[in-house]
Amino acid sequence: MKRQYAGTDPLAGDFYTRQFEKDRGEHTLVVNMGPQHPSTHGVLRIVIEIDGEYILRADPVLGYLHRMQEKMGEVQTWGQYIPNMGRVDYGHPLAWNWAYVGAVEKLMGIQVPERAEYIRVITCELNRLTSHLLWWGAYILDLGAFTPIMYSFDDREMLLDILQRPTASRLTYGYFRVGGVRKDLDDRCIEMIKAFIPRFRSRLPMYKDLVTDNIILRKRVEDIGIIDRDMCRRYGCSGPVLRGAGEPYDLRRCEPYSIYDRFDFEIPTEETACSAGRYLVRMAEMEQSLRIIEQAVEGLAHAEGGHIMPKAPKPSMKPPKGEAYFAVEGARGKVGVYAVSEGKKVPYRIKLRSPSYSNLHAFAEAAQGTLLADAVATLGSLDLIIPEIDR
Amino acid sequence: MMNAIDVHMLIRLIIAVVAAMAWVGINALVLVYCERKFAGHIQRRPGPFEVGPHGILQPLADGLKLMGKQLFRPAGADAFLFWLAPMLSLLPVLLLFLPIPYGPMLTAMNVSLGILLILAFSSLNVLALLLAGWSSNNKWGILGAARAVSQSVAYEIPLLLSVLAVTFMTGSFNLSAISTSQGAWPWQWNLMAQPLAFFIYLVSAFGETNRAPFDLAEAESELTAGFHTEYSSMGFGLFFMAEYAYMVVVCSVCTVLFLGGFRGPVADGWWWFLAKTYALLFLMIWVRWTYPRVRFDQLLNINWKWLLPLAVFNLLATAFVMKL
Amino acid sequence: MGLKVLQGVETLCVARCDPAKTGQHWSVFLAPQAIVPAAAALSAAQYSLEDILALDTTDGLLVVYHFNAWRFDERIALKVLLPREDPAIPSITSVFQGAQWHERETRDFHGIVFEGHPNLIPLLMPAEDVDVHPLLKADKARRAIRDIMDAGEIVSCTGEIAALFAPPADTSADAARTDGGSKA
Amino acid sequence: MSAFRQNVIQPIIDLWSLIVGLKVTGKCFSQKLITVHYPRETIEDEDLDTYGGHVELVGKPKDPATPKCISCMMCVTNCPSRCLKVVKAKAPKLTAEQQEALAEAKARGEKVKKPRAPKTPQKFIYDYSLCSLCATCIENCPVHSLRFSHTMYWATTSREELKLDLLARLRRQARRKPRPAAKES
Repeated sequence: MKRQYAGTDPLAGDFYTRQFEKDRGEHTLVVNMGPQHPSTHGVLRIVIEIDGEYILRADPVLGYLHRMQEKMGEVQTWGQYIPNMGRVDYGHPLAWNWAYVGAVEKLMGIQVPERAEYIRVITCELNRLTSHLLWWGAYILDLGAFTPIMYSFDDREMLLDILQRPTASRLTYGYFRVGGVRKDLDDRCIEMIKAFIPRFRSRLPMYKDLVTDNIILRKRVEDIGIIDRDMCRRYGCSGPVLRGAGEPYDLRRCEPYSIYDRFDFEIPTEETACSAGRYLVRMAEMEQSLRIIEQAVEGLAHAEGGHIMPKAPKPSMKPPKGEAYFAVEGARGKVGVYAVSEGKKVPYRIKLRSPSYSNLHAFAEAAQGTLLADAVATLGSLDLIIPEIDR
Repeated sequence: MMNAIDVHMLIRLIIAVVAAMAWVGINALVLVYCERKFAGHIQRRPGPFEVGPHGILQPLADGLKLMGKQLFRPAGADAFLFWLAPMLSLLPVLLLFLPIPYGPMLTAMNVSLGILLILAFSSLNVLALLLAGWSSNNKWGILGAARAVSQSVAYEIPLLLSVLAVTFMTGSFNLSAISTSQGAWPWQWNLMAQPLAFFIYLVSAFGETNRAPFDLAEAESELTAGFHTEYSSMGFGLFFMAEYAYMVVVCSVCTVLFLGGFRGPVADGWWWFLAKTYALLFLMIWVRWTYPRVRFDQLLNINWKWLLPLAVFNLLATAFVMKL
Repeated sequence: MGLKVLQGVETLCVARCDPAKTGQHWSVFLAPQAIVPAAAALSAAQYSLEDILALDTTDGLLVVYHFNAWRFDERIALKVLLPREDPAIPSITSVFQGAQWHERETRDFHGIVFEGHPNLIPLLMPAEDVDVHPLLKADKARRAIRDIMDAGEIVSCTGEIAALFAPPADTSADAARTDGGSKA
Repeated sequence: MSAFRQNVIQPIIDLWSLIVGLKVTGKCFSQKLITVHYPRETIEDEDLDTYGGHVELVGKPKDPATPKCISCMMCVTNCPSRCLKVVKAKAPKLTAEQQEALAEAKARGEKVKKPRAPKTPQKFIYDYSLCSLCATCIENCPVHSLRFSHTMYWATTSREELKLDLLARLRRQARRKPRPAAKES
């Protein structure tokens, strides 16, 4: 009785496993990494064919967290869709807020007040820091060190306290509005930001000592999961994955939106194209975000206008007919929203272009021929947020 | 029929084994508590705090919870081997505590080949891990078992060689003899004479006990839980206890070999032994909560390319010096 | 001054868009069989694929490919109009491997078949709902292309595509349709 | 030689980074704890005041038990999650005498005022389990009758309890803290 499973049938798997097993070689093992696996962070599932511990083929299976966000856009009014943007990517929701709101503003031809632009920059960059800190802790956790995530959450909590003041939430922000933001930054919030920046600067060397310089970690991430420039182009990777491959492509610079052209910051790149490159790019980006925030807080003091334009459109706004594509630089890469309006209260079509989706797609090729442990190191270095992939 | 000495020995053995069982249990409880507290404070949080004052009863509560859980065996698992494995993992541990000299007079069995006995029986653990991984009918389990076997086999060799270097110096396999051959003060310990062997022993000990950064057999972010993926309740509990027991054994042996055992300033006794053993255990815990995990090929490379040549070199050098 | 990148590719309509308004620089209509050469031309010019989506319109299913360049700010939208019955289009996965998932997703949402795709199985939708295409609109909600987007500043155009954007000539039929739509 | 350096000397030097790591965690071990022991300690009020808990009604300044709400339904129409349910109050039914009086007045040709329905809603039900806390209702309320509460420590054992009668809640709040006017007198 017990041995009846030894052959193929009842436990042979679902549709995707059967699809995958069609091309299976001899003497290999097909394993399912996920959807309940500690290092796929949520419900990503990757079917892997391994020979020993070497990966021959990998095929991510998506859709376990699919909520049909794009359909939801077609049944809600333009304003009602904003809270959805907080749920697409819980890591960096303000980038999605911005991408969507920006697309609608493009459709309507709205110019946002200067103060609102500064507030958007500050909150978005703070949110980028929270996202990178979350990634950092979780990535090191994947690589087997338990402690760093606690340190990163120490800092992240302070950021959340700051962001909580204007946004009233701690994770899934729905803060931006067409024409500005929901609430102004108060003095206490500015104070907290000013106190946070030097504190975080002093914490970064500790991160470096504990993790970045650690020889075990370096050996784990160096030369692992190569995603070079050409692969990035073919798969449409963006963000730290692309910058880790040496291409200084950052939408804040290359397709400047909002007031990013006013700030002095660098775009860190690494030529190595491996997990270590992506890791170092993100660590360097945190410092650059601090620089932007510093300058933006200064600029905010004498910015004109309010936090939202006077007579901002109501949720039941009717943008004129047309199409608009708006992309912003999220923590994971290019966050794009393509909105089509027919001139009604309800969008005609909303397409969400998520960076993790394209970044993960490159994983299958990058993981080929590496060890199972390297797959974890590669996967983590892509900084995946599953709800963003499945939308 | 049975002469008086045999009966005497038997009673002594039984008492010793029972004592060892208690010792294993107590150690597991204390160590789990210490580890969680220590980890908590490293991470700047209090650790267990709710059950009892400062959470001191937490390990007991956890143990009760483990016992209360359902013993579950996955479909297609080989029932006999599946349940044999955890028992096989824990049982030999009891033997390992017998030859360890806790104090000048506090040894369960003063075996003349004590260190060999420990090394021999501790190897049985590999078999348990292999059986557990194999019989679970789980792919992650098999991967974990394969890792566990190659890791244990590899790390046993430098461990053995570094132990041999010490026995070359003392000329005895008897742990009591090794202890007494060292002086009371730190500079009279074997640590000073054999720093390289101590280092090799320590690194191999991490490998042998599957502790981070060498916890590849159960690397939870890669293999979910490795060989014990499918174990629940006390099946898992036994593996858990065995892991902590092996930690205690490895650290005890290290104390005896390199840190003077029960010898210490002012007065010799079990207190010195315990203090040193627990200091080593804390080092293991500290390391676990600091480092990321190494990769599997790196783990083996460290062994075959670094530890083994160093251990052989150390052994030859020791032999050479002793002969002089 | 036309779009240099796509020289040599047969285009149906090339139009310059206002990036401040639409976020796109070029809007190019293509025939289905021209999409692979167009993608190859863009790939040779170091463009990267952003996304692929489809729009359900009364004129047919409009597949939109967004490409953009890294070194300079330019986003090109390639648009292919497919018939609503049995929509099929050659897959560009041979040029851009990253298109695989985008095409699978578009098949899930709109039921467009990408010919030559190595593995056109459901991606986001469950495998048992192969024939459910959630983003296909109800008849009443469907609009003509001219009602949802502007043609932009046309550089070259065939009559066929120009007709899509021209104000409805046959007023009686089209007016009835739009009226019905607005009432709904 | 460089290969020797790279493969033998460098790894030994790199071991130093492990000691540095131990130093960092060791230092943190000796530092003060930073977590809050929740049931015994809570976070400062200042941080709590900005927390957006569930939505609640705002009372009139003079009569805190009655909401400012004018039952305009803006919140209900704009809510993306459809978690609000507002029932408008009905006009009071006239007794037979009043109706007669009204009819008489009408007959006399006077300007007749039919009793209007009160603006205060009759029911204001809010389902917290659906709410996405987007603040759309708060922004679109013309009389600012809605706001976020600061209840962070609220937990229930059933989904039904997440359905709140905000009017009842407002009355409870008003009872709990007497209005400032009453204090003065």
